[in-house]
Amino acid sequence: MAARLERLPFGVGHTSGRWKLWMAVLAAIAILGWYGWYLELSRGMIVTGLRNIGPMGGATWGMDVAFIVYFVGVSFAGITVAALVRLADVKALRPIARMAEALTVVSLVLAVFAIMYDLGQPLRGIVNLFRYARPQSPFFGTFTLVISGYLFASLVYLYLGGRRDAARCAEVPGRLQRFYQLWAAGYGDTREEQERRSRASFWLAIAIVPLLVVAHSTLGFVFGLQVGRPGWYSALQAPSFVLLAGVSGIGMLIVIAAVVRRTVAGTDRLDDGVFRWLGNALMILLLAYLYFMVVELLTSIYTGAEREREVTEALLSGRYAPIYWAAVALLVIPLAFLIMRYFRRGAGLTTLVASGVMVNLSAMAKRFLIVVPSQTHGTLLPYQPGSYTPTWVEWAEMAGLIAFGALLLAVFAKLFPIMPVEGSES
Amino acid sequence: MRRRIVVLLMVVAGFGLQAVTYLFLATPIGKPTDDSFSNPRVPFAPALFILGVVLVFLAAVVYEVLPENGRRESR
Amino acid sequence: MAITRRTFLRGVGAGGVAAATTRLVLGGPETLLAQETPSALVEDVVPTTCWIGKQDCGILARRINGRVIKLEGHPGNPRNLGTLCPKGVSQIVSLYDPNRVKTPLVRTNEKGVSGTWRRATWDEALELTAERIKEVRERDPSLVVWQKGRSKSKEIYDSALTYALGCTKLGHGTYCSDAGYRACEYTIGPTGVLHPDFRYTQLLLSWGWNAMNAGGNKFCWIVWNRELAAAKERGLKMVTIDPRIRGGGPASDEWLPIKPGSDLALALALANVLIEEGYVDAGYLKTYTNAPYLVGEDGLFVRKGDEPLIWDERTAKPVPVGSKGAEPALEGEFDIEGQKAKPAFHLLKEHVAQNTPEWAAGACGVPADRIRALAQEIGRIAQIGSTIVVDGVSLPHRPVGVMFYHAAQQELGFQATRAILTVLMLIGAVGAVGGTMMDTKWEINDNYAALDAATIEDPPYGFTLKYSKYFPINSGSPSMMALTMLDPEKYGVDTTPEVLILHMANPVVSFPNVHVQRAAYEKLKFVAVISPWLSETADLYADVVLPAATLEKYEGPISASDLYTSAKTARVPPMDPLWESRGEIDIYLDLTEKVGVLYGEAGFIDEMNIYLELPEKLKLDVEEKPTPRDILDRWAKAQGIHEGIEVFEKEGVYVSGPQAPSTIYGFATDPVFGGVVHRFYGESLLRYQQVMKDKGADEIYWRDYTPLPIWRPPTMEESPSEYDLYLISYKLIEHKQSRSSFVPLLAELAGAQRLEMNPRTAAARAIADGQMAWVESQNAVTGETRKVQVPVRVTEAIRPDVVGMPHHFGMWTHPWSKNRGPTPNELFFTGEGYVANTADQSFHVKVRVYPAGGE
Amino acid sequence: MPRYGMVIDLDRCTGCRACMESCKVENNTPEATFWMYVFRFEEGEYPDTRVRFMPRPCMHCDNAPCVKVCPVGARYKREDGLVATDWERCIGCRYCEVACPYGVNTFNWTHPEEQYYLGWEDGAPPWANPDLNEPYGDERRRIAGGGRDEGVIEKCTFCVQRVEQGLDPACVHGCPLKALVFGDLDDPESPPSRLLRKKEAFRLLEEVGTEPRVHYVGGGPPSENSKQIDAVEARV
Repeated sequence: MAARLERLPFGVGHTSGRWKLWMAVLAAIAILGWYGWYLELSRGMIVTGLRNIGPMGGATWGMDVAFIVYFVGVSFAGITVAALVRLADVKALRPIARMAEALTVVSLVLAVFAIMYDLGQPLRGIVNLFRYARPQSPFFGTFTLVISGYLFASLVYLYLGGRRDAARCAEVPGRLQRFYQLWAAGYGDTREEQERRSRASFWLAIAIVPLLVVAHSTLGFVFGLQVGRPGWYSALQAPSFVLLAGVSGIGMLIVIAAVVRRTVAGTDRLDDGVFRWLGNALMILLLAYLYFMVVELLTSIYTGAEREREVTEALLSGRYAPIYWAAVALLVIPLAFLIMRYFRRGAGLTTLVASGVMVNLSAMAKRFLIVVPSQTHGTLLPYQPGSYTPTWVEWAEMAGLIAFGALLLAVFAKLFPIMPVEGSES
Repeated sequence: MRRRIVVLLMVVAGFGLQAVTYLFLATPIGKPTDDSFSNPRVPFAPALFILGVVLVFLAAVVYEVLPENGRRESR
Repeated sequence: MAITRRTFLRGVGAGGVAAATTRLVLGGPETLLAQETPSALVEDVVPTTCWIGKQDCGILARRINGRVIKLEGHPGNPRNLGTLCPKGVSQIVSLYDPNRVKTPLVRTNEKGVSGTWRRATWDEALELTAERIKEVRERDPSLVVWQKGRSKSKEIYDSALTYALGCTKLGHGTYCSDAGYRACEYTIGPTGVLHPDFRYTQLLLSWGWNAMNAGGNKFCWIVWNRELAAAKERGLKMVTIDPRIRGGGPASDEWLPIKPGSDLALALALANVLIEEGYVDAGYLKTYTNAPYLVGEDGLFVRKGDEPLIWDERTAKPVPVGSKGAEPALEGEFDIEGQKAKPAFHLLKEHVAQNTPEWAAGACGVPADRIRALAQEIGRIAQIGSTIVVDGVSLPHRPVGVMFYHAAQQELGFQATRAILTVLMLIGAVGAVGGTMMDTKWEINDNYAALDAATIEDPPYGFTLKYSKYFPINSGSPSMMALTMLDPEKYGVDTTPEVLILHMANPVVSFPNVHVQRAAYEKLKFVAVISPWLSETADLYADVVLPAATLEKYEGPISASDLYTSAKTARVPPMDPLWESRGEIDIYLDLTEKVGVLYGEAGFIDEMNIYLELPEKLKLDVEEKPTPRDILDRWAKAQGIHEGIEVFEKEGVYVSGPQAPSTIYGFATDPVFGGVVHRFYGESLLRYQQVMKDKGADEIYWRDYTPLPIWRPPTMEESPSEYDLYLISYKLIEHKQSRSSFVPLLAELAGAQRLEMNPRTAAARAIADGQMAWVESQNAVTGETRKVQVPVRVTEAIRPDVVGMPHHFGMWTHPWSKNRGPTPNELFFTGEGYVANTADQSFHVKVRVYPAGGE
Repeated sequence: MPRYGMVIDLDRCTGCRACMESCKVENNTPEATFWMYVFRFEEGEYPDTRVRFMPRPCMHCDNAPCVKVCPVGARYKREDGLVATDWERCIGCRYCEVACPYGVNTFNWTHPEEQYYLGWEDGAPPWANPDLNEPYGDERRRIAGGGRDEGVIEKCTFCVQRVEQGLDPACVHGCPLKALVFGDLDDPESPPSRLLRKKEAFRLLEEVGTEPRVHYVGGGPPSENSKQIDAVEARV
């Protein structure tokens, strides 16, 4: 048992003016987003750029859905890392386990918001999903497993994993003491408690890995099972969803870890080992995902069912080409960086963080490109090609969510040690 | 010892509930024109399914947090 | 049906709508409100008739508490058999349209700009109108003009009313198919243009017939397409002769993409081949036409006394027409008392000898072999000499039909129609079973004689130029009226119209050339517009607007015949007229009363007695103002319908049974063809030409007054070569003239103006699909140009040297018709070179098209 | 229990779109909402151009993707074959719309009262059809269109309010060319059955296995060179 803590670690508890300013900005953006939603609720979704497929020549799913998928994807990181720590016993990842779990919880919360944004009747949605949700619908999985199961599981992870540090923080007098005591729930750090801890988290890991795969796959099925939508109907849909989820999740984790290292942790607590590990993981996932992309592209070009081709053309040379090639670039450039890092080990953080940012931008774009073109250019009957341009409302809503997420993480970091407290690892 | 039983029960109940709700209460079996295709057999069956998922993970919490009955003796 | 609280509230609610909308205007209670009872809903179905189209389809109106909620076709009406076209169904929206004119309006600003109005009582508005009419009538009744777009009761409006007022009547026929009407009346006798005998036709020449978008001869689209579909199932072959194939749709088996305005040339080439290959029904020609009449070198018939002579081959002597046992010669040159003479047929044969398919190929832009093949097919399928028994009567069987209607809207319209008739006469298909018809009955129109005996006068002329040296045969053209108003001296006209009553028309948008129409309207001293809508004409030039009801009124008589069944109907109101609107008959009764021409001998009532052919015991009392219902009731009884109008109020239609062959087939009438001789050779046309020359008319006026149809390139061809495209206009199935462009449901379907263009043509001008382009037309006679901007829509369904614009746009007074692009009538010209020799409007002009912003 | 279906004779269709309009009036659908849509095609190059037409109602598939994906059972298949939409259960996720290969679903992007073409004071158009507000079927669910609301999906109901009264759907009833027939496919004497015996039939997008209840005779399915013309450009 390490020595008593005199003060809360990692700047928990006290907040600088700069921090407050940041929070103010984030809050403002978040509020703008919610104003957007208010408009949607009062005037109807006509305030979005969405319109009907077919005669009306629009896309009925747009940014909202793209970001639901993106947020759920990002949530991948937490559980994986946590699971790896246990199952593969990757020591290097321990320091970032908690921030990973926090990231998961937050991104899932954002996903829930995005779903609400996308429903024409959000209130009915809340009631009717609990009341009537049907297993036949891929949404069943999305909403039960992903949102509830996944979210709850990560909360459990975060909670249990934090008990020990909570107990330690509870030793420090202050406003938050009561909160830490509650969290610790009488954790005494006795041997059997430690054993129980490790046993529990092992079994949790066992239980969660399948959930992880199922969750991201079901999300893929939402699209992959739609025979009527060229560009969606593909067996690769589910696995590539899992992979892109990994890419965006790990990428985002890299960014957050770097921020933490820069602000509170410092290089000794977050050494290059962590980042090397994350970098390599990202590299492997990227390679795998790019492979999937190429395979899918070849299939759709080669077999070339008329409408499949039309969608592919819209992507490669048509109206979506700019976004598509930007997305590709934002995957290839990071890959180059990562490979370079891999060989000249221990290069600076900058390229790595840049890569993290880029792959996330790419992920957003890719999600958009999965969702939209198959609606505007993938009609099996010869309707005119449609078009979809998001309105400021949609941009505001999504920006608002991202800001809100950042806000939540920042606040969490001020309430609870974002990393294990010294002497806590053993 | 008692905890293990409780936890085990919770896990079993959780998975059980998931299975039952998924395969029966909110079931797709039958003719597509049956009501069951548009209505769960039991109202709020989906909520029960989620409850099942929750139970399973809650088990872990119980396992760790529930005070050891033999604790006083061990002092 | 169970009545839930929800439905009940809905019911009252909708009543509230109309109530509120009208309270704004009236402050008084209102029909709908009166019909809404707070008790349970009462549902019923009442008959009425369509108001938008030209054939007044039967309608069953479903009502809830007296409020019409749906219009469905009347199953018993032979014309539409329980169905309605998109316009018919959608008009329910315009019935309730809050943009309707709700009270009489009196103009409060100057004319020529968008109107500002004050509400007036019916009494004031009618008084005002009557005053102006009276004042002008005292000087010269003909300076009062009653102008119609569509008349829903010829007997009451076109005849009784105009005769009672002694005013000038102007129709819309000039912009429809009057050139064709006159040609058929003059040549064959019945009034109409050309339609096939669908029940028996095997080969149909869909000649300029926009089959699946617009009406044809006599009927709206709906009857003809039903017959067409049935005929196709019987194996009919349809050849579309049209610069566009769109109208033919899937029914078209073959497409001859002909150059606009070259139909006459094609017809002559067909005649050429038919004669070449001996497809000639000599029997018919000798017996029923003037083809055997001997024509002297002066082009006139050789006569003994006033009897034209024929050459009797039996006695080898010239004998008077109709001599017993004579065998008329169709060919040969004979010497009659020193002058050479040839039978009219011989002249035609010589005349068309040079009009070979190869020759026509150039004029029509259609391959020669296709023309020859078509002619041969016509000859073959005509089965000249064959007969068929219909209802026990054995009649000639010539299953080759032609639908030629709006195609008469061209500079050569009159002669083109004559040329096509010539083709049909050659194979003896006129009035034969499966052949060609002109009307729903085979009746000889007065014009058959009148058009042959026109006397061309000396100036001063009336402003319609009837019997003038310019347009002797002429059915009253608003375009010529406009031109004479703008330049009376030029035409030797001394008086021009001063007061105009506009009935269901919108000339300043829907008649070419809109600029001329507007300039003329500017000159009118007083204009009263009768319309449910604030039409563009009203907006710019009306002094008074009188709100007419749409279909919620009594109107008629209306025929419900579909050509094979004889039936009658009348429009009966499914509910009271909305707001303060009233039926036209009501309006005219009050107006004539105020003018002082309602009562007494030759008054409106008296004239109705005459033109409704009311027998003594049913005559209206000429001293007592009748109600429209009473008028129609008497008419119905006069038609042998004992219950009178009630039949139509209950049943909606009165079917008297199938039409006997003797009513529809010229060969079956007694006497055959109504006892007239078909004018294979139009001698009187030559006479007119000579008189016109003598009176010093220019060639442009007399050049088409020829006994045989002669091809000449239309005047538009003289436009400079940079105007390298032909502009045509056409109707869309979603719209009826300018009468539905503002019906929201229809405006939604066919929203905006577009220029149809072949992709190659567009590419050659670097114009992309959907891009804005300038269309600039040029008047080959005056050199004027007009241009408008339109988005281009490329289509493979049009000749590369032709561009097309639908008719229905260019309006601005209704929220649903504004900003939907220009009307083609901005681009078409009128007057010399752009009207037929009968003063009927041509809808052809040469244009150039170039990308907008590119200049 | 009848097995309702529709047969469309493309040889008789003139593309007049009267069916679209009778549908709109019967069902009071808002602007830019077409339960029935009529395609107009152009095929081939001048001068070998063909023009064809093809009405497209909801196919009321036996294996309907929209029914499968609906997360809350608002879209369901009735025993008589009608694919119905429960206006009061729909949560507006629009999954049915993306799942449908035929593009028959339309969403209420804003308050329908504002979309009835001209301003009507209480929102309902004066031609509002009371039958649409009735509940139908054993479950007495509101599936006829009266429950329309902002944020819910809608599509062709085969005019359930008419069919349950033994009438033909509005589009069939109103077709000037009688190109559409409706009835019980199990009854060999019903108009659709007879037409199916008379002419060779096909269904749209057989390959996606949706088992449509709408059959076509005459002409053929749209091909790769069928270019849509006169597309209705209505958009709210």
